Amino acid sequence: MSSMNLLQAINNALDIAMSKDEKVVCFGEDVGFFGGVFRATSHLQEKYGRARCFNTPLVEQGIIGFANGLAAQGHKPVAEIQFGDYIFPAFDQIVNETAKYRYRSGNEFNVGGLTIRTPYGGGIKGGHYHSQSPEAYFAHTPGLKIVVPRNPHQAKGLLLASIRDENPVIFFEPKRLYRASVGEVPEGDYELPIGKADIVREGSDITLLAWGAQMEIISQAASMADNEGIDCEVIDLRSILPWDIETVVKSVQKTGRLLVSHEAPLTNGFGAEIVATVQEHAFLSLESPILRVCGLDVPYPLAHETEYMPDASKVFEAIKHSVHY
Amino acid sequence: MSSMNLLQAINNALDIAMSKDEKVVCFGEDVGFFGGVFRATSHLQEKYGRARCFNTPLVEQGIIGFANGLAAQGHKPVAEIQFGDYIFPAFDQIVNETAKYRYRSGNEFNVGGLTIRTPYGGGIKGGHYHSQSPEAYFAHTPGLKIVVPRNPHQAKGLLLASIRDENPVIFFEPKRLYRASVGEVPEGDYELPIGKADIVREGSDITLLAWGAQMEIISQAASMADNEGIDCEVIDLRSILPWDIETVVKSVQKTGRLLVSHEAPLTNGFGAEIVATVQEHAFLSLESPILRVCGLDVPYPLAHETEYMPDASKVFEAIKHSVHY
Amino acid sequence: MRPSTVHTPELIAQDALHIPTFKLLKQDGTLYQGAAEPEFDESFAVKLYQDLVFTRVLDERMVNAQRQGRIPFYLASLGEEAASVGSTAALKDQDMIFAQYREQGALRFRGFTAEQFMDQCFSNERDLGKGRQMPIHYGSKALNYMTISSPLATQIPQAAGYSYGQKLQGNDAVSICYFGEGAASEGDFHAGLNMAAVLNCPTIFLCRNNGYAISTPAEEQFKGDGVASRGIGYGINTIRVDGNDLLAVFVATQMAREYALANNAPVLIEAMSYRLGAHSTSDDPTGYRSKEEEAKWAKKDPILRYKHWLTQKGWWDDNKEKALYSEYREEILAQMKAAEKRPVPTLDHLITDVYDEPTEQLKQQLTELKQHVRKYPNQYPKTSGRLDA
Amino acid sequence: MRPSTVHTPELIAQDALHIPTFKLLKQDGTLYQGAAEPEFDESFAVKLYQDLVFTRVLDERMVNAQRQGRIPFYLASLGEEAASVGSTAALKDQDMIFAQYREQGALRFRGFTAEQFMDQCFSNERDLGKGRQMPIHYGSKALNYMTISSPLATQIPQAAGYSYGQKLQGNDAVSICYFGEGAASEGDFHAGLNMAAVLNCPTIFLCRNNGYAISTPAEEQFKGDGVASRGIGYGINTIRVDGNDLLAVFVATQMAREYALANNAPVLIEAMSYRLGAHSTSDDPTGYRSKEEEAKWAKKDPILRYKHWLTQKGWWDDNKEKALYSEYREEILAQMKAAEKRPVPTLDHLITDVYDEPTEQLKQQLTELKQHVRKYPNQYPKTSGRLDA
Ligand SMILES: Cc1ncc(C[n+]2csc(CCOP(=O)(O)OP(=O)(O)O)c2C)c(N)n1
Ligand SMILES: Cc1ncc(C[n+]2csc(CCOP(=O)(O)OP(=O)(O)O)c2C)c(N)n1
Ligand SMILES: [Mg+2]
Ligand SMILES: [Mg+2]
Repeated sequence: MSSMNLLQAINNALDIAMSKDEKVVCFGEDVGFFGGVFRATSHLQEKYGRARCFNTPLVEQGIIGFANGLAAQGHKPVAEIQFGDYIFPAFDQIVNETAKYRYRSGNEFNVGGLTIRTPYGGGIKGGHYHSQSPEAYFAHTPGLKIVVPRNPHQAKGLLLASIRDENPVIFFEPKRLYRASVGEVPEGDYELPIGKADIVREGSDITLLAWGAQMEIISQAASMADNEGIDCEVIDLRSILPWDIETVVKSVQKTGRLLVSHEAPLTNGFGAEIVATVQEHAFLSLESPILRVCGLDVPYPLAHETEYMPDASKVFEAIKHSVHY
Repeated sequence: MSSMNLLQAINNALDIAMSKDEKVVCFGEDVGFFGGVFRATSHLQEKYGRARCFNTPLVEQGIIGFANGLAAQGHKPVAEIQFGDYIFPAFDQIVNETAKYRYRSGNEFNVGGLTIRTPYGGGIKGGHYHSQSPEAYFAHTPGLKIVVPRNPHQAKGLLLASIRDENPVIFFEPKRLYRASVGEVPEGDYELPIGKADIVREGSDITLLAWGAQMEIISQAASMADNEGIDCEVIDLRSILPWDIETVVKSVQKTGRLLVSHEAPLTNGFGAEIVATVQEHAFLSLESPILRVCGLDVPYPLAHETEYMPDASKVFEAIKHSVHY
Repeated sequence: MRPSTVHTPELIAQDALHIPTFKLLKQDGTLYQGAAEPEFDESFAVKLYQDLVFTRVLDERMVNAQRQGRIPFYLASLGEEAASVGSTAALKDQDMIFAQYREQGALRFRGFTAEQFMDQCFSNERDLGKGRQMPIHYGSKALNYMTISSPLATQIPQAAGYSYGQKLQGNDAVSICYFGEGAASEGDFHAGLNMAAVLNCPTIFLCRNNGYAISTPAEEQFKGDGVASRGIGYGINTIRVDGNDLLAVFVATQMAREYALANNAPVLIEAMSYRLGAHSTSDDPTGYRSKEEEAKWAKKDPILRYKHWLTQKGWWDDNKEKALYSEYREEILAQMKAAEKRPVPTLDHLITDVYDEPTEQLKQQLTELKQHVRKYPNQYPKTSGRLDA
Repeated sequence: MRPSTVHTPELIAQDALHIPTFKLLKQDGTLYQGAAEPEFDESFAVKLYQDLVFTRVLDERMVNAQRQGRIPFYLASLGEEAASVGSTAALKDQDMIFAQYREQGALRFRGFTAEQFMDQCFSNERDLGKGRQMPIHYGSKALNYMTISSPLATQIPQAAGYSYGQKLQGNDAVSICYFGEGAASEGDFHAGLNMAAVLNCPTIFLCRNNGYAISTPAEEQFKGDGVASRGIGYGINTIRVDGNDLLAVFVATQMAREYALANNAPVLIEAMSYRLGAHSTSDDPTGYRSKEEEAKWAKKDPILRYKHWLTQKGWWDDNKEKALYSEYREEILAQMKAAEKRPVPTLDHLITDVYDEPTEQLKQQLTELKQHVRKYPNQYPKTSGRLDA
């Protein structure tokens, strides 16, 4: 074990993946010599050469188009999109191409080797274009997997699993935690399962569900609730696609209550899907409406970022509301 | 009144909009001389000249980028994307630009004059790329309005309202109904309200909710249910953003049951948002879980299109399931 | 060469660059003066002709099949057969082909059988693509022919990436990417060509400039000297060729392949041709272009031109011609009849290949769907009879 | 001129086109031989210098302010001031400016005040953008300066569309669009230039080629002869200019504007310069480039070059220089202090401008948020005191 921040854990995962499998290739804007604007790919060009870790021109649709081709050829591209906010120019390549490659060809071809890494989320005074949480935009797309880690240990194990998964994975990295989240991380190679939620705290009164950086917030709210005698079960969804319906439904059947929280705007965020599915499968167990504590339905703001955020006090209030319904 | 099919109603709306306001400009791939591959812009170039109705190069991101600029300048562009499936290359221009233009500039600038028209939906043996229903991809984006008409009369009134709305509107046209749906349409100028749902049939046992071409399906299912003594209330949502929460919630408070149906895949479709909101606002009225009858979580298929579709028999079965819960 | 610095302002004119068209064969099958033909042996030369004819017969039959309502859609390559057959013929089998959708000639050259064409067009259980895409969206791993995708130009950066992988792997292989002059307006074109140039990819970009993108003529698509002149802007070696001249296309592509492999660099080829037929069976070109224009181009038929050459070589005659046409007509018709009788893939394939393995949710959705189909078997006649197959 | 047809195959070399660089001023402020300077009167010439200096002082102060933690972010234009001041100076006030983000000089030329710069950078209630974007995302309707957006290159097709609207309206106006050589790799660049050419838009595309896109050097961005050589491929008249030579930039832009208006056609200008400082306050260039390279370019300082010229004209001296620098330093500091004291916009503005009018859902969300802020006022100190303002 060594102590790493989330960026170091990611860098370490990439290093292990590249050292063990020469098919793994990392690229993106500023990813090469410089090691990425967040330095997630530091020293990889030095170690593995320019052919396997390199800068691309500044064109997200090209980065993913190129990655699709490289993956179809049998390589394992790990393509970085510098900020989640800049993934949209690549939307067509991801949604119409990546996601449908295997299906449309009857499995003659596939881009299962592809992993797209991108930092997401707010809380860094980044305004509209350095703060978005775009996971829900992709969650409507069969053929993709979507993974979001909450801390360094999770990040390393989930990223290694994503790179090796036989399907294309979008790996959203909570950039607010890049340096802020530090923890013990095994030095060796390990994988954590994709598609499985993680119950990080057991409880009996209400289930709190989130992913990525928002785990910190709901955990804080759970502590606040604890002080008022409310016993929260806290779940990290980890995978948005496919998502672990079973674990979540079981938890709600036990607690009778569910709160989902994400930073992205409320409307049609992934919270909506969770609510829709859970109310169907746990209808008779529900003691109060499932609540969503999310961003407002506005473009991500700057001056009012604090007010916009689904923070612990908002989650805490919602917990009380649910429990005292 | 005259009898028109849905395409004629759209062509007629464009004609009226262009004749009354010289700021209205129509363009897109094959939109000019030829009048569009579906002929929605037939004769407009003849009538209003090449400057106001023209072909663009084949580049969706450019069409919308150009339209954003033209709208910011004070014109009212009506940009056609040839198929909804090809709107994704323009995703960045729509989600990061169109939607945020007014907000990010503090209302110094806006693209409120913009309307994006695009045919959507399946049932025409079009496979992956001539069948998608992409409305949910946009529904997570504050700043956009999204409108879907169900028949010629609605199409004309809603399109005229969309073109004149002070906000950017994506107008999804159910292409399966282009020629199949024929009805009486007023010849003159009229608008139907954006943001208001339409109760097309009152009922007491269960609320059925859909939009666009899917209205035909749920109406059929309502008739089938009628024969078994189940009295359905049928609502056309018409606007996806903003959507008419009040009308839907009131209906569910009355009937105690809700079924939402759309062609797009189930997961994170707009049905999810409706369910999540309604279960919160009508929790105590709900007598059974809210059901979604949607496409499967696969890319839109061809050989198995019939099986994939949320058809009337599937809706009918779900109605019975809900009522006998 | 211009000086690198100037002190009087001057706009470099939009037409500063003229890219000439490379031609070998005249329409009567004789060579232009100074032109050197490639060294074909008879059997190879005849095979090329056979592939051209197969393509034309296939297109003719399938357009009819669509009119008869037997398939929902078709898209012919009438008038452009030489560009795809001639270019693919200059490649090696290990080279990957990324097609747009009008390159059935290339696929035929690689050995796709009449049966395979039919199985795809009829979306039956033998279609390699498992009936998931519209007719003409062919693909074959065995033949290194990437499955076609409808969204235009997406294959352009993909071809760059694919060839980068071929290079990493040290294969003696390139990728070729076909696209129309319309598709060349997409952002993905810019992305793909620039990336291939700067990342040193052995990719051949072959633009079929057939004058139209559906109804939009090339003059409303771009203003410059076609697509070729853009190559230089990316630092890509470029050649424009008469797309109706199979020999010229072959030579240009052979040269491009050699250059690409030797230098790890892309090459851009613009093949000038004309879409003689409708865009697809959904289109009617009488609405947007003149009969005269069509007639002018009909005279430049690439198949006829090649046939004249072949005949002058003494490798072809009228008897062979007749026999070939009837052989292909019969074969295609027979295969069509067989293909349309074959059932669609079983319902299980509605959910396979979304992922490498179906997820729990998908299995659940399939189970529910099967229950429903059992309840309403008449509504799902194509699959209800074989639910447990 | 080449023949239009050739019969021997030849790849047109990637470097077939060389676009020279137009220069007027040497670094010592004298003109190159044969160079003709534009006719500036003294007050105009001095105004330009003032705007250059203002921009430099602003950048210097704000980089410091960011270091002191007073603002979260800043992005300087050090070394590139002449390209934006010189080009905008050649336009008319009614011309629309689409900037990337490093063109504060252009905005200053149009009359944006120190106060306005500060209000934007401090996201306070007087910011025209209502505190919604990061520092440097300026915009002003009054000054025809489109609000800046972070996603790169999106403004390129927008500028084409905007100028198309200007043309329809019959205004004597063009749009200018600034972008970096990095942004020129985006698909939107291709879209915007091609559309402007074929739809006859009076747009000036001005690429600031400053050698880097963050850490990525231009050699890893493209392989051709810079960005200028692409213009010809679109059929766009093109000029390359020394971006550190204000006079040359002015003349080139003036010429471009005239051509664009007279012909309803776009012009591409590539201004060659160098980003002397870090990409932004989040960046440290020592990780990816050498001090020597920076020093080489520091010697080509565009402000100094212009000052030499101005001095030689007899329009500038050391006293004026000193006075100007201290005037701007004081003004900016004073405005900074004032701006950082101003409150952020009231909470209501969290939901205004999403639509022309807030929707019911948004009003509901705001109401709930206000209730929450009232309950936890200390957690939202910037807005809780003025909830009912
Ligand atoms: C992204 C995208 N936009 C639009 C279409 C619809 N479409 C199909 S073919 C076509 C014209 C293509 O023209 P070109 O590239 O010149 O090829 P050609 O048909 O002439 O061979 C269009 C607009 C599409 N398939 N994909
Ligand atoms: C679509 C998009 N991708 C990535 C970024 C992140 N980014 C901001 S500036 C920049 C480099 C831009 O370089 P260039 O266009 O040359 O302009 P310069 O900074 O040199 O003035 C990058 C990659 C962005 N803002 N937008
Ligand atoms: Mg074409
Ligand atoms: Mg740059």
